[in-house]
Amino acid sequence: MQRRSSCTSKAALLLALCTVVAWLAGAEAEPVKIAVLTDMSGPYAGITATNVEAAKMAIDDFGGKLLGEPIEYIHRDHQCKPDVANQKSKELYEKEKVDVIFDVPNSAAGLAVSNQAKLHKKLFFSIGSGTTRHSGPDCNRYTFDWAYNDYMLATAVGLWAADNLGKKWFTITADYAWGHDLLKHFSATKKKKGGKLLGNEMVALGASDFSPYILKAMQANPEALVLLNAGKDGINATKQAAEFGLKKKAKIVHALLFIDDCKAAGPEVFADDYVTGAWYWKSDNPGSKEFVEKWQKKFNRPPNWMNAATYSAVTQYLKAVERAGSKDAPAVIKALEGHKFSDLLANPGYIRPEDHMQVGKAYILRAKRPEEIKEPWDYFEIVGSIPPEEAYQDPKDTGCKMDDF
Amino acid sequence: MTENTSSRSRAILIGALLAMAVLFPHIAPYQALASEVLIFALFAVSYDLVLGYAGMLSFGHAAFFGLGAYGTGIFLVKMYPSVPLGLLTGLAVSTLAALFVGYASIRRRGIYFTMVTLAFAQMFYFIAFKWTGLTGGDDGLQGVPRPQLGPLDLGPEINLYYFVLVLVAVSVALIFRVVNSPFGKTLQALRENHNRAMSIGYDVDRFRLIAFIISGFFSGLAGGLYALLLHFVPLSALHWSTSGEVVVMSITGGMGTLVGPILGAVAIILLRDVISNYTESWNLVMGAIFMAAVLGFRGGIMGLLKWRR
Amino acid sequence: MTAQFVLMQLFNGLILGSLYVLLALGLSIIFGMLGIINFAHGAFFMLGAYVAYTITTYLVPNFWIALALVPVLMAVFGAACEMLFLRRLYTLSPLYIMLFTFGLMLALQDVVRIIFGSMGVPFPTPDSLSGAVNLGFMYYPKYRLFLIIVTVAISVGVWMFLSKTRLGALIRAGTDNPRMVDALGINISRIITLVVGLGTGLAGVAGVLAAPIQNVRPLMGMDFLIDCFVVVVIGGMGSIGGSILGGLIVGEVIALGVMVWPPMANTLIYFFMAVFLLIRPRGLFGREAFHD
Amino acid sequence: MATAIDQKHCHSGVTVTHAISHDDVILSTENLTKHFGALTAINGVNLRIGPGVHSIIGPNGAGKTTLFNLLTGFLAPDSGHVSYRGERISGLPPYAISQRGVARSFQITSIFAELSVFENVRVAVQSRLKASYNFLISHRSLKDVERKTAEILSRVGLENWADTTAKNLPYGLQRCLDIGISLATDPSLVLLDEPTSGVSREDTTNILQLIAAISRRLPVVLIEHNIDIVLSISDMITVLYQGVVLAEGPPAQVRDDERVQEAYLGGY
Repeated sequence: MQRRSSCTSKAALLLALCTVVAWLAGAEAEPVKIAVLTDMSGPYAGITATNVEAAKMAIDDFGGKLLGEPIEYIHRDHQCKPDVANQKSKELYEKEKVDVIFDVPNSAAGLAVSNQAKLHKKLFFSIGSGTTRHSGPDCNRYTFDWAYNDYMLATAVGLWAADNLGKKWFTITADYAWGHDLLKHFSATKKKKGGKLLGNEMVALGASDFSPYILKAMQANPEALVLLNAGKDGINATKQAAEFGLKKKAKIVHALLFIDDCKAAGPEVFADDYVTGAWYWKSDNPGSKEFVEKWQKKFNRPPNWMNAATYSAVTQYLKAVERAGSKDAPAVIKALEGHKFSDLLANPGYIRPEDHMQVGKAYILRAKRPEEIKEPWDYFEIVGSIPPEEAYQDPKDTGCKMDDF
Repeated sequence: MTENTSSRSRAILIGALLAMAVLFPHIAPYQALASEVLIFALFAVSYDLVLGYAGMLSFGHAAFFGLGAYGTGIFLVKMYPSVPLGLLTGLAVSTLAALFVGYASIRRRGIYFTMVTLAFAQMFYFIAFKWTGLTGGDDGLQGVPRPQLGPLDLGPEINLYYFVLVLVAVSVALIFRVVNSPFGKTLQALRENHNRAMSIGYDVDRFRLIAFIISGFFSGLAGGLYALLLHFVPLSALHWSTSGEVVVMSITGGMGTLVGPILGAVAIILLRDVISNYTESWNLVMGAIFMAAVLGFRGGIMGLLKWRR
Repeated sequence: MTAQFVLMQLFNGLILGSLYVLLALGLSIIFGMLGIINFAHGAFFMLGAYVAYTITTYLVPNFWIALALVPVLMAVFGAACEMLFLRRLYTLSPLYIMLFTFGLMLALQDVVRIIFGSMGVPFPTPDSLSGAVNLGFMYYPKYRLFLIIVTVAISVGVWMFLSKTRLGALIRAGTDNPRMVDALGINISRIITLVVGLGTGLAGVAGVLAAPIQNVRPLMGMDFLIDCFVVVVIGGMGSIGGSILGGLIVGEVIALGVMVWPPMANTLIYFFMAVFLLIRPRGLFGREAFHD
Repeated sequence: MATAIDQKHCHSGVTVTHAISHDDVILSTENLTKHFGALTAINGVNLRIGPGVHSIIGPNGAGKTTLFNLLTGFLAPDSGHVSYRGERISGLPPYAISQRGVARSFQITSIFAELSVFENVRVAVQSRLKASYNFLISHRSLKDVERKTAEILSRVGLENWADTTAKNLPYGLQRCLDIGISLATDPSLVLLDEPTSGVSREDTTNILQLIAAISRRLPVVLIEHNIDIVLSISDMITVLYQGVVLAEGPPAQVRDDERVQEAYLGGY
């Protein structure tokens, strides 16, 4: 009896010990958990909701396992509201214990999540939000800015337009931080290229009637009308520019335009317009074709460049964890900083250590006329590209002071 | 008569509510959400003072919520990192705004009152939108700190929650007191019959104005706490949709009951958060819930509870 | 700033005003009848555009057929909403009916998003109306001129209907005092159904007319809704003439504001409304509000 | 019923004097005039109200309610003025006039529908206190107010209905409550606008008794349609016709006035 009980107690002790060891070991090999936080039901949902699929595809293609454990994945809808984004990022970092958050379109939302990343000492890859503050005054060690920013959008197409469309420009700018940012960089490009800005019109967000601005632009008689707006504002402005016959006299240059916009408004609206893109689904970067094929098979349409950027960011993150041999934030950050790579998005791509901007070539796209479109969704033609050194601001000038961990 | 039993059952109710509030962050989907629920509960209760008790449909309360948030946030970011002083600044700004908007709109009645409040709120929105140097414009006021409060580290969400809980509980208790004061009783009378109240000697507009200011004060507190919770102030705090949200919370919960709007805020914020994790069509679900709520249980959640009894 | 530009801008104000007039007319008569702000009105506007899109894309590729069908279909839809739902709510505070229309708005917008996507759908200008005509002082898009003409025609039509026909007289009486019509032994609930149908039909027409010059998307009504509140308030709640005049005033205030300080243009109308209401508490032609 | 009225008439009849002496005038108007667009609702009315029951009669549209609204500040006169105890009160807002002691009831029952009967009266009693602005104490702490409320309720015969929601009261009792609310403000003059309209016979009796009781303490101005009631209860009658005073005097005199009979027959 006595012996037996001591036996059982020894066995219990052993069991307990085993459990503790197993738990400790388990803690050691906790799986990598990644999250996509994006707009799935708000105004950008049409572009960004599918980023969720891009991230899943990237994990699958990576093999689904990392550091000997299956990669975990979760996503949340921030509804394009910065306050919701902020709250959801806390849920993801604290409750869900994710190691990294991807995407977060909308500048205010992106900046708020970047701050949360810093507070929680976890990673954040900004994809959808274009503000240069991510790699500028608001940069921090935990935030990486992927695929594009406003500087690149405005500069690349500006440089190209100056050489190919003419130097007399008229701009119509969305009157909020994003538009002002674009205008600033666009004006700088204009100066560099000796272009001439005939006029600029600030348009209140949500204005549905662009005709007065179109009329002013027409009076100025520019060679290119530059629309520093996006989404429905871009569609409204372009529709109305065509209506007033402006398109017969000048080319239209957009700051941001997706194949999804072309599908929504109809290709005739944007025919012969120009825009910068970080990627196009007809590009021949390594892995691009395979990605597009897979996507086509699954969704019966090609991916937009946000999807490709998400795929690329997730893949590069997973590879960095693999290189670092740990999901520990500082280790992964060091593995990312200064890393050069080639993938579907960027060939070559480079993650600048100074400001955490991921840079690559910027493509200049021309929207095809309806009769040129031979394949569904093939709305653009790549007409040129701008090298990263020209498309992105010199890290010395961005105003980023990278902090320690 | 029933005085004793009702006060006992009230004590039990309050105790149960407080116990739930203490446990709440541990059962809520995540801790920060629990704080958000409390903050909007306070906002909804202070709004109910105006809508439910004084019978004024304000569509401009986002102004006081938002200005409370900006006042607090700007003080903390640009002047001095002290939570009490920050909140006081927010309160001062929102109360002044309520005085100003109230004074200009209080003589209008019905839908015209609603529209004047909306107009003023839109102007504040516009000013915040344009004055980027002070407010950060549509990027929001980023990087609001949560400085140490005496021995209390407000950094961890759970600590902030209890800090918010204390302030919200005290505020709600105060609003309960207001509602059951001679002043509050007068408000209800003039809500019921404006002319009669005037004919028995009440300066109706003055009562409405005071109620409006008290409501603006507590809305501003909710806003200030929101700035602390988020670590930033979103411009959307001033947007008319925020006003719409608080109206919806009040009506869904049951106007003129105080407890109702609290339940409304809890239900709407939790539901939206949870539903949006499962479906992109959460707007459809929320819309259907509102319609069903009106068709099915009239008088809001409180009406439903009463009817069950 | 040339005189030509000012003139053109006045014209643009007229276009914008026309859309406001059509939307505000519907919003205003529903308000007059039920004493509620119909939050679903913007969604009805959006729905009108999408129904037109569906007709022209999947049934008959003809803008004119769509323009004729949409108001009828939307009126039936509005009347159905009234008979199925709103009718049960008249004993409640108008606030609950407002909450209902708010829910209806969210639901309708989301259903359209689920079916057609959030990016919107293309809607070209009908061929016969594309291009511009010379007005002497400027070239102006044909479609916009057409829009003004249609608005004038509809406004006059609604006006005639309400002031010259027996049914219209009943509606006006009902808007003034629902109890009185009931006392006259006329079935007020049928009149209410009619008014909600008429208002919804008007929102639908506005939707079709706006489609060629707007991005047709699920949230397109939201931008207009709040502006229309302003129109209706400036015109005076429940007043037909007020809606027409208010719509044109707001359209012109925005258009002229654009010339002075564009970023302010959309906020200017709120400032205008606040000042206006301080001077004229009930708007241009307003009566005592229903639940005053 | 007739006997009841007769009795009341006897009671109050004692105090009647034909011409009110200057000292007794509580409220007077001078050349009071009010236009609504082209319509002149009140035209140069000179009134002198003294103790007892002073009835204002006249056919529909004679301007009786407009007159009340002018007296209580709900309307401002276009010309002329109203004096109350030697002070000019026209132009003052209604609440200020109420605070000076003029109470009124409304033609259409005007109570606080969703509040309890007790609360209806309580809030009126409370209106005399600065404490009405106090939002930090409990309304229950105003004990004097509660005591006085109970007293008023028993005066108007509603002591057993205190906890009932006002809108659920039988109609006749709602009219009593309406009068009770007016009395609760501690007035020195009461204006009653058709207190018996739409009320059953039985309730009419109660209300008339109530009015008689009130008139023993306070001057009462009464708008009334029913000529029989008016003649039986009034000490003084003013006949309004198309905004003008047609006749004025004690009941007997007015009853016999030919113009009055003509106007009344024409008016109906």
